[in-house]
Amino acid sequence: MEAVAEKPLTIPGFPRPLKNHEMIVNMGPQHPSTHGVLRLELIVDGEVIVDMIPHIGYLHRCFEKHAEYMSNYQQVIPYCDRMDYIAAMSNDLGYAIACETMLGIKVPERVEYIRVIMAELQRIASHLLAIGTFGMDIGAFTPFLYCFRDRERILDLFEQTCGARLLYNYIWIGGLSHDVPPDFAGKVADFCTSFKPTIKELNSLLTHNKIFVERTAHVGVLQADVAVNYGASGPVLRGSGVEWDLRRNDPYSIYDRFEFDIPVGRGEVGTVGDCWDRYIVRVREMEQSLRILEQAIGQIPEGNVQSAIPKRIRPDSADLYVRTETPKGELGYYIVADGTTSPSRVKVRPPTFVNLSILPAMSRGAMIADVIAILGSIDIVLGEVDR
Amino acid sequence: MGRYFKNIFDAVRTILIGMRITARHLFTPSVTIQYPDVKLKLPARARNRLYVNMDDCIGCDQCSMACPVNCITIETIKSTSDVDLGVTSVGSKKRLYVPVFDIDIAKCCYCGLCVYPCPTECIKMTEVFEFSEYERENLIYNFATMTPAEVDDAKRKLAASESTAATKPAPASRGTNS
Amino acid sequence: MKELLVDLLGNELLVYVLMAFVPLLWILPFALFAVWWERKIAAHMQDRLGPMRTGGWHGWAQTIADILKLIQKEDIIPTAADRLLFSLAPFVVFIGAYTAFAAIPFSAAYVGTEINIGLFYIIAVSSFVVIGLLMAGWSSNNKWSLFGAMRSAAQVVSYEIPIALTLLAVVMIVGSFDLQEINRAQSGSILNWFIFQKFPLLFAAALIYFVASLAEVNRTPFDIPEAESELVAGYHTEYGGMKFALFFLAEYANMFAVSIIAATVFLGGWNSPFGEALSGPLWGVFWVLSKSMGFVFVQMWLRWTLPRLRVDQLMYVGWKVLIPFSFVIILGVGFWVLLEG
Amino acid sequence: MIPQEILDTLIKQFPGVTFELKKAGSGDPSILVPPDRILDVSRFLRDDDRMAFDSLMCLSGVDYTGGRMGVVYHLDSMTKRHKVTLKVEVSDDQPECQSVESVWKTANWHEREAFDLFGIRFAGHPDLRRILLPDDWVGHPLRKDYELPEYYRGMKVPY
Repeated sequence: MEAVAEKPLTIPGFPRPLKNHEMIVNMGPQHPSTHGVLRLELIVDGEVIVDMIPHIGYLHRCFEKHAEYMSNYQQVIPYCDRMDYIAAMSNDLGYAIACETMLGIKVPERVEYIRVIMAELQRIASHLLAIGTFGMDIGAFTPFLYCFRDRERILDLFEQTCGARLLYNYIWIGGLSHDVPPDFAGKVADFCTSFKPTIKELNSLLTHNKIFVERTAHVGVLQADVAVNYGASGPVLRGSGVEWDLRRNDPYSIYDRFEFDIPVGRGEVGTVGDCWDRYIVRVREMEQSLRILEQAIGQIPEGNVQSAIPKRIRPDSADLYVRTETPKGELGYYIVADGTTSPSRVKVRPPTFVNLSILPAMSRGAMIADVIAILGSIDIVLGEVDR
Repeated sequence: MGRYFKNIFDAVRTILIGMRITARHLFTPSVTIQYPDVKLKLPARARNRLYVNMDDCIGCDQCSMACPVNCITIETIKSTSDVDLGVTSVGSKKRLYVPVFDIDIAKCCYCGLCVYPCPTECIKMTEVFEFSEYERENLIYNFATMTPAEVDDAKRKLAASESTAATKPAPASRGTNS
Repeated sequence: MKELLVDLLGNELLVYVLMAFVPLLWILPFALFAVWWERKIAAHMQDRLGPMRTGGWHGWAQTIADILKLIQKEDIIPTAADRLLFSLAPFVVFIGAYTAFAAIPFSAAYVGTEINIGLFYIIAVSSFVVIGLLMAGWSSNNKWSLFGAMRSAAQVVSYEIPIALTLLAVVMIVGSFDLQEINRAQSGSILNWFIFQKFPLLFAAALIYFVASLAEVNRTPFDIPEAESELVAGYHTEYGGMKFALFFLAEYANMFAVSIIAATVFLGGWNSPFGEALSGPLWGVFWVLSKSMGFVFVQMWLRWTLPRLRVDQLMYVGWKVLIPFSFVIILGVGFWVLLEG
Repeated sequence: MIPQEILDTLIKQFPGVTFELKKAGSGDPSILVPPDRILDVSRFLRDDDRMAFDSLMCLSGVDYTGGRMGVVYHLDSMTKRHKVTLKVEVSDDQPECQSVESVWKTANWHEREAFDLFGIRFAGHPDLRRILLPDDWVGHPLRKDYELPEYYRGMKVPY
C-alpha cells in the first residue's frame, strides 16, 4: 500500500501520465467476460472508464506463417477453420472462394447451393452463440443455454454432413469434401420451422426485457461515420444504421439469387448504434438466414460436389483480395501466389480484429459494466483476432 | 412523469413475461443426456480417432504429406525382388516394408485430409472418441506390425541387394514414394 | 419454550447456549439443500438436468460432496492481503446473517429471544453484513474485490431504507416491533395476513420489501457486488476453501432470513392459511418454513430469468423508485390507521 | 470507376509523382504509389467526391523477397461502389512508409500488425507497438529471411 509511485505512472499506449485518482485495472487475460484471452488495460476513475488499451496476441498461432509453410493450398483450410472457430464454415468458404477466383474455377451449381446453406446455418449458429454470450455478459444465464440448445441442432446437421461438429474442413477448393446426406434438405427444413418459435421466445425472455434494454440501450454508441472510418463490418456496422452487407453489396457465390433483407439498427429503444441495436441486428439476421435457407433448400440441383481441379493447385503468380460476409463481418483473404504450390502470403483481414479496435473509442466514459456489454455486443472471437 | 410510471410498468410486465417462460421450461423435459451412461450414436461420417489397416498399407506416404500438422511419420524399406509382400485388398501390389507408421494423435487435428489421398483406403477415421491417456507418450500410436528382427532382416536384405546392384549397372529402381 | 427448557435442564446459561445453536441446526441443512435445489431449478429452467450422479437420486448428495471438498481445500491467504481482516471477514458476514435468527419466531411457541423490538433488532444486525463485505473486499488487496465491496456497501446501505420503511408500515398497524405480536395480529383467517390488508398499500409494501431484500442479499438482478461476468467474483474473489464456504453459507442464510421475515410480516408467519385448522406449534413451524421456502424459490426463479442491473441503475431503482413508493405507502397507511381510529 | 480512371485522376492530381498500374494473372489490378506520397494520395482518395474511398478494407505487409517489401492497401468506396488496390514498395533493409492512420482509423491496428510481423515502420503512427507478438520478441517473423530463434526467455521455441 505504501508503494504509491512518487513519479506519475506512464503506460505504453496511453498518451499522458496517470493522474492521482486514476487506477489501472487489468481485465483479462483470464476474465469471465473477455470471451477468450483478451487483456484490456482499463484506466478507470472509480467505475468510469477513462481510457482502455487492448492487448491482444495471447492466442496468436501464426496462421499466416503456417499458411506460407504448407505444402499445398488445400492444407491451409484446417487452419482457416481454427481462426473463427465459432463459424468455421464461413472461414473456409472465404478461403475457397479466394483460391477459386485465383484459379478461375467455376464450381458446380450443387456446390454453390450447399455452400450457401452451410454458410447460413453457420451464421445462425454463430449468432446464437453471440446472442447467448451477450446475454450472459449482461447477467442472464438462461437464454445462453437456450441458444446453445438450438446451436447444437445445427452442429448435429454439420456432423451428419462432414463428421465434425466444430472444425469442419468441409468446403474445399473447387468443391466440398462430402455430399450432403440424403435427408439433409428435410432436416434443414425441420430446423427452420422449429427454430422460428425459439426466436420469439428469446425475444420475450431477453430482447424486450426491461433490465436488458436498460443495460444495452444508449450504451456504447457507435456513430455510422466513425464505424465506417474504423472499418467496422458485419452486425457492428449494420447496428450503426449502415445498410451494408457483402452478400448484397458485393455478391459472392450465388447470394444474388436469394431474397433477403438487411436488418439495420434503427435506435428503437435507444440511440442508433448502441449495444441493443447491434444485438437486434443479429436476431433479425437469423430470421433472414432462415429465409435464405428456405429458398435454397428447395432449389438444390443434382450434380457433382467436386469440380475437376488438379491435385496440386499451382496458381500463376498473382495477388488478390477476396472478401466474404461471415457472421462477424467482412472476412478478407489477401493471397499472394508466387507460382508454387503453396501461397507466398496469406493475409487475413479478420472482421473481429478490426471491430475490436473500435472498443476503446466506444468505451471511453462508460462504466466497467458497460465495457462488458460493449465487448459482448461486438462479438469477438479471439481465435480470429489473434490468428 | 408518465415515462417514469411506464418504465416501472414495463419492468414489471417484462419480468413477469420472462418468469412465465422460465417457469414453463421448468416442466419441459430436458435436452441433455447422462453422457457416460447414455451415448448418442455418432453419424457414419464422424471424424475421430485415426485407424490404419497395416495389411493394406503400401507405404506410399501420401497421407503423411497431406497432413497439415505433420502428425504422421512413415518410414519404408524397399523390398527386394525375391520377396512377395502380397497384395492389398484393392489389388495393388505392396513393394515396401513399413517398419514405422506412427500417428501422434495428440497433434492430429481431425481434418481428415489424410483419408482422401490414400490409394488403398487403409487409413480412416473411426467413431472412437474416448481415448484420453495419462501419459502423452501413449498418444503416439504405432501401427507398424514389423518386429525389430524383421526390420533388421529387411534392411540387411536391401543392403545386400543394393551392394550387388551397385556392382552391375542395373536400371534405377524407383519406389512408389513420389 | 425457554422457561420450559430452564425447568428441564436447570441451568439458564446452558439453555442459552443450546438455543443459540438451534438456528444452525436449520441453516446448515437448509444451505446444503438450497444450493442443490437452486442448481436443480436452474438446470430444469435451462432444459438441463443438473447434478445427477452423486448420491444416486438426482444427485441429492452433490452439495454434501462439495462441502467435503471445500473443507479439505488448502486455506490460502494471498501474500498481499491483510491477514487479520481477511480471515475475520467471512465470520463477520456469517455472524451478521446468523444473529438475525435470534429474534425470528419459528412458531408460536418458539422464538430465540422474545424481545419487543425484534424487527428493529433484525434490521439493525443485518446491516452488520456490509462491514464484513467491506472487510473482505478491502483486505483481499485486489481491485476487483474492492469494486465488489464498494458496490455492495452502496447497495446494502441504500436498500435498507426501503426495507425499513415497508416494515414500518406494518409496525404502524400492529403498533409493536415484536414479531410474535405481528404474527398474532394476522391470525384467524388468511384475509388477516398483512399482504391482503389495506389493499393495495400493503401488497405494494410486500412487493417493495421483496425487491429490496433481493438487493440486500445480493441476488439477481441486484447481484452486482459479485457479478461474475464483470467482477469475476466480487468481494470473495480471493477466497477459497472453508472461508469461501462461509460466505456461501452466509448468503443462503441471508436469503432465508429475509424470506422468513417476509413470510412473518406479510404472509402471516406461523399462521395457517386455513384459519384455525392445521394450526399449532408444530404446524406453525411447517407453515412459516414453507412460506419462506416459497420466497426462496421466487428468488431463485428470478435469478435464472433476469439479467443484472448496472450500478447506477441499481441506485436509481433504490432511491428513485423504491424509496418514494415506500414513503407513499407509509403515508397512506398512516392516514388509514388514523382514520380507522 | 475502374482502376484506370482512378490512375488518370491521380496522375492529374499529383503531377510529378510516378504512379504505375499493375495487373498480374487473375489478380486485382493495383496502383503503385511512392511510399512518401501515400498519405497525400490516401487523403485525396478519401476526400475527393469522385473517389470517396471511405473505407480501408485491408492493409497488408508483404515480403516480395529480393530486397523488396510492400504494403498493400485495399480501398473500398461504400457510396460509389468501387474498389482499388494501392501498393507501396519499400526496401528490405530500411522499410519505412507513411502512416495512413489519420485517414482511416482501421489502419491503426493493421499498421501495428505489419510493423510487428514485417518490421515496416509507419511514420506518423501514434502508437507503433507490437500487437500480436510479445513486446520483447526479436525479429519480424513474416519476413522471408526470418530465422526461428532457439529460445525465447529460456523456453525452447521449436517444440
